[in-house]
Amino acid sequence: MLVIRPLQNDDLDDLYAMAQKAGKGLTTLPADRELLQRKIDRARESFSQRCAPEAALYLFALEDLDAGKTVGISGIDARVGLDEVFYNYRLSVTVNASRELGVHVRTPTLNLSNDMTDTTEICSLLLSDEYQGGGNGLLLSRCRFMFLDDFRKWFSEKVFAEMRGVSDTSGHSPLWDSLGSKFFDMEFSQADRLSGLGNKSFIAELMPKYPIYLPMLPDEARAVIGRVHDNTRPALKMLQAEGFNFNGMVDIFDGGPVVEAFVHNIRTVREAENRQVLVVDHAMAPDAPPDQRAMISNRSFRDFRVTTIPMTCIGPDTVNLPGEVADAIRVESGDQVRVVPLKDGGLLPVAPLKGV
Amino acid sequence: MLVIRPLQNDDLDDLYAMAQKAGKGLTTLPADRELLQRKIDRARESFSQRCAPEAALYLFALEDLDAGKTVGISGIDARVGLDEVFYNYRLSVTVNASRELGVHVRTPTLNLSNDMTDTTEICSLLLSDEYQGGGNGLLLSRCRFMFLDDFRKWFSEKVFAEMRGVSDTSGHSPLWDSLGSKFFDMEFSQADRLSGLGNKSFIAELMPKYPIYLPMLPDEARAVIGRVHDNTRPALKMLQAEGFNFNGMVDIFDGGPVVEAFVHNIRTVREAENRQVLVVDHAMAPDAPPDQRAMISNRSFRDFRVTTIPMTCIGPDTVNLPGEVADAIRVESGDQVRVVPLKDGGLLPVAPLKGV
Amino acid sequence: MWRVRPAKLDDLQPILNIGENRLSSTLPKTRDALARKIEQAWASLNPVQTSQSPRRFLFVLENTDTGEIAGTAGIDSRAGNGQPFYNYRRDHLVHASHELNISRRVEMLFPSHALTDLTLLCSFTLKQELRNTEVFELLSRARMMFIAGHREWFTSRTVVEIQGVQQEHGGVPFWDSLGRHFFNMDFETADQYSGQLSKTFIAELMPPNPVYVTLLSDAAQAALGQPHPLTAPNYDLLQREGFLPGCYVDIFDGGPVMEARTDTLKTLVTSQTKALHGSHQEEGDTCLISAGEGVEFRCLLTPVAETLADDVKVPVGTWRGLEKTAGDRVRISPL
Amino acid sequence: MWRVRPAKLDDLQPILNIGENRLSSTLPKTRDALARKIEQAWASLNPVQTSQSPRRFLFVLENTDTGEIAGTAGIDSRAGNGQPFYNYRRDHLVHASHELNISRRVEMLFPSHALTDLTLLCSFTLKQELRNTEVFELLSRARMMFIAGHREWFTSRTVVEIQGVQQEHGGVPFWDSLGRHFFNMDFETADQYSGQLSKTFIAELMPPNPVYVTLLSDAAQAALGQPHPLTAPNYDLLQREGFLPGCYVDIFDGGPVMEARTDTLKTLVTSQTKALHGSHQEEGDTCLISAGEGVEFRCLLTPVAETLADDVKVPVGTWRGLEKTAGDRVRISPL
Repeated sequence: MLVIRPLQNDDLDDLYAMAQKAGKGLTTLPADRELLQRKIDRARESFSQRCAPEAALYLFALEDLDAGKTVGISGIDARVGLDEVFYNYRLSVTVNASRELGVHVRTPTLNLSNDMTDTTEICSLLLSDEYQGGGNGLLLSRCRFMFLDDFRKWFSEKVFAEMRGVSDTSGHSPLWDSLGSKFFDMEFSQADRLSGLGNKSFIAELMPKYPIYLPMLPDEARAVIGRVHDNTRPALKMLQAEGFNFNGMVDIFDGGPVVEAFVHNIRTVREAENRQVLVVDHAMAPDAPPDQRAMISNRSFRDFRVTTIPMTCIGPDTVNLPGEVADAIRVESGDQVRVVPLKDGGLLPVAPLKGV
Repeated sequence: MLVIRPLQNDDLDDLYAMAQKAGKGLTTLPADRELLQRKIDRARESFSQRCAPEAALYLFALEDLDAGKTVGISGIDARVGLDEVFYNYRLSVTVNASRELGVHVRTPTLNLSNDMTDTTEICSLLLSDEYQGGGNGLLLSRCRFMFLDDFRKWFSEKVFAEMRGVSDTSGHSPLWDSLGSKFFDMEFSQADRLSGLGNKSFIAELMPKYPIYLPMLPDEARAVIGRVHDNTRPALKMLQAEGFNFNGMVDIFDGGPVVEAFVHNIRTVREAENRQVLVVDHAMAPDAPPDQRAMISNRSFRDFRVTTIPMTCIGPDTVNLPGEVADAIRVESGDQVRVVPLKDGGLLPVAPLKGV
Repeated sequence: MWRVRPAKLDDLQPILNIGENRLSSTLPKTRDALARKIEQAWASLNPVQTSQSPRRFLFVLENTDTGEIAGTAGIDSRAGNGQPFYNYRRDHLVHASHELNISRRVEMLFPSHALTDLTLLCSFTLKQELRNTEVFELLSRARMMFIAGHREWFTSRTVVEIQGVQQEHGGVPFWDSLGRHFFNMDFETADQYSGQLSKTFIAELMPPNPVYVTLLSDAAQAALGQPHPLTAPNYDLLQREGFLPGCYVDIFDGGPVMEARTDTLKTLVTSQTKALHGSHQEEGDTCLISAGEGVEFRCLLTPVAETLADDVKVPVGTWRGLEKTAGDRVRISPL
Repeated sequence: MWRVRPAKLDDLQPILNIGENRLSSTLPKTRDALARKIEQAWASLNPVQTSQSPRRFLFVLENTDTGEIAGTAGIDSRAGNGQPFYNYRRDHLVHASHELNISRRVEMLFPSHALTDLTLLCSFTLKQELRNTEVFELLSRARMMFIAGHREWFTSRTVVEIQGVQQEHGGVPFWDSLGRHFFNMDFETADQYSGQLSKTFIAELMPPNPVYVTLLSDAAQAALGQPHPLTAPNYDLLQREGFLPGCYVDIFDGGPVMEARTDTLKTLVTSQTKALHGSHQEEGDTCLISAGEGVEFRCLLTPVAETLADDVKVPVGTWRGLEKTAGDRVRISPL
């Protein structure tokens, strides 16, 4: 059984192994034990509310209970840009027109922006290769929306995700090569690494502050602005299905898009419903496909746990859980849990009619 | 019976009377016969598709069939900023931080923006005082979303509305007095009037192009940025209920907010459903309250007509219309119409179950 | 004999005939616009000005023997002529990161109107075959002689725009990398508009924000502040006159703007007024000589036989060219 | 006798004692920072410089009879000392609408580093009771005498920042209307940081975009480019020396930056080197006299009895102050 739970101290080795395999490109989880340990410490302080709510970084582990191994991680950064300065480019349009000459020119423009400051970011998603598929990625990503939903007051109304932009196999980013590197003698991979180590704002200080007019950039750079890396396309599709939209912001290094959604509009949030736990002694239907499964969360802040169950377990008011599932998410009969279809398009059985 | 239909030539007198009563503040419908006639002409060209789709201005009249009088108007500007330059200020944040000094300052900033260019605007709403209430305002405003829905390809994915900002009874705008007037020796009411006459972009050329740091404006000006005029609050609430959100843009003159929504997310669009007309010879239930009424459109582009009917007329596949209602929206038995609850929170009777 | 005098409406056709290959973009190319310009220039010569608009002067190079018109040269007393005069100012910003211990100079182009209202030399055209003769210097420097004689009409600094780099196939690297994107037209078109229309369209179409030089194409960066090779004689002459390229460049082609303090221009420093006297020699050092105020201004090259404290002796042919006679005040300056 | 000589580490405490009321913010206020500055200044006097950093000089005004230290004056050979030197440049934009036939000049403040690396006069402090005496001129102009004697260390232009307007209750109108919002600290704090820390924090906290003057408070607009009334004697002296306020102002208090071409500074133009000779008179015109290179630089006021082509006769007391003897080369300049 796979369970989401807060990151723990003994996840370090598994995380490090995952980060090593992931290699370049995942800047938020570099293969650096010290840095990973610092992240774990910060996550533990966040779940135990020993740090200011706006400084919190909630990191969730996906644990394979049978293998006793952490196989994935995902996170929520409560508020970005409060410690260091958070930069994006906003993809804007500049219009210049002369009625006299009958000329009307729309120039796409990048404007440096700090507008995501103080906003909640979902981040740090990584799933071991051997666990890809079967809805595990959905669980790892979407469990965060259940957390956001239940503890809204610690987060902003809108949440966003930065999607990895285009770079080639050797780690070259067309946008960096034509823009960033002109202001900073550094390879993209190095800048990206420094950025992952928390030096992004220092690099940003060296980047151009005035608007960049896109026609002045080469075609290959313009082409990648707001586009995601091929590897990130599934993640983007998943967020779009949840109701996230491109908000016009792009990464200042690789041009990757920022997508955002109001928490109350996120599909997982809109469709989740409460049920009472009924621990039963018969086993669950084995291996229902992802579109017939639901996420179930224990609604606990300090020990937030989520797993998936077949939708057939869910009744109008209750949810039937075998003992081992109840144990895994630390609930007992009578506890309130929250359930939501794992995939969009699913609908909870016997949904209570609204209105009329 | 009140019916929405395209604006016609003989609406001029009624429009002029309405515009005169409305007085200052409604800059899109000035009391100027020549200008109003030009608007009517443009609307007629738009509905008859004699102009380029992006130049279209669709204006709808609310006609009281019994009184034979036009008592309201609302409109859709297919694409703004293609003829002249369309300006807003974007309310942004500039962050400056010095780690060395432990200083982290967030400065709200107005950035001049043309980002609404090429976007569809809903505009020009005006309803005679004596027809306020009873859901007439809802009909006048929301009929536009039915039009947008059925003819999406002529419009942008997102639509927006500019909400009137704060000004006092004598027509003074605190933002204009502290910002615009410093760059342009003109009273707000005069600037606003010029703006309504189509000179907004000329005035904008004289406005500051570099970011305006809000702390440099007086308190009374800062206080109104993104706030609506008291008279406009009901209109804002109605759009919010439809799913419109403040998008960070404000009017460059009075600081009024811009709200926007994706067409596919607008409540009216999401909830509308098709039915077949069945003309019946019994009358409708008289005067159902607004929350038990539905809008019904004839789905015609050139002669788009909408009225409201009690929800009791609506069945799972058909809608029963008395002959006079069918005549009013120009449909016959067997024609397809589109229906949607007039108020949010209503639900069509016997809604077909989705999924499962 | 070649002489420079104010342009008259009669010169309209001859000026249009000078040729297509001229370098000046500040001279109108249509008959009507040129006629207006000549009329305005003539009105500007009136000491008591009736209109409030800045004075704009236009001179022609005339062969007094044949009547041929072989060139033009102009002065705008106030660059921009009451409207903004646009340039880019080359400057730099420093991008520094304390933590990374890095500091970089970033070259920028800032839109500027700082040269607005300064005296501007402009509208210089000269037939190809005269370019390598002394007549070239006569035509160009006659303007400085005019300024010396009418100093109160001009400002303390004088500027002149030098045409920038253009490729053989007609491409203008600076324009192609920058202006073209915003004006949506080729260089020739923009350049013509600039000469003919009010400069409002520049304000309307030019982006208000500064431009990062490093984002220009390599060719545009190389062209920045460089004069067109064909302007070399002009550039050298202006440099000898005391003009130096500063931090301003043309917004269209990136060509340099040369600047000088008006009172330190070589012609103003070295020229002197003398009383005109006759000489029977046709020999002596060739000098510039000018005389006459306003519409009577004439400037020629003349051999100077002898010059005393307050007198200068020149051939009587020069008198005729100047339309002056013995004892009249003239201004002379060595070549 | 009052004389100006390079500051030494021994002067540390006396400098700190000069008082609280001094106007200079460019002199460190802490013992450690001041000690470092004095050490660096001393090292700068070495003709063969070991470090790559720009030379920074600090001089003290010493009473040779009592040993009292009554003032300081400094020169930074390169403003910014290797980092950007920040100012606002006053300029304007033209906002024009063709259709409405309106054109307006809009006053702007552009962030600028254009004065970076120019020679900067700084760190001027003087005890209150000496402010209205000739000693004031001695202390200030001794720097120009030093520059004249070590011209190769300095740039072609020299600038000096004049303190801006401050209200009696301590408010600084320009700061309160602009900088305070971005730096989130009062003027005193920012001013001290500016004197003590690297200027990185300015780059980090100052908004990169230009500022519209019309949006400043009325008091700030009135203060823009205005010197603090208390600086009037200094301002007048610098003006006599040839400094003029230009288009640059201080980013904190809006005070003017005065600029001059180094070679046209009055002291550099009027000073001459002569051979030192004795005089028994204590009378004559009072002049500045300086001698000595690097650490041996001394500058005093002296009555000059007589000056011949290459000689100058001054009282023997002056010799001792200069630590020079008959026949040594000295530089004199009239007050």
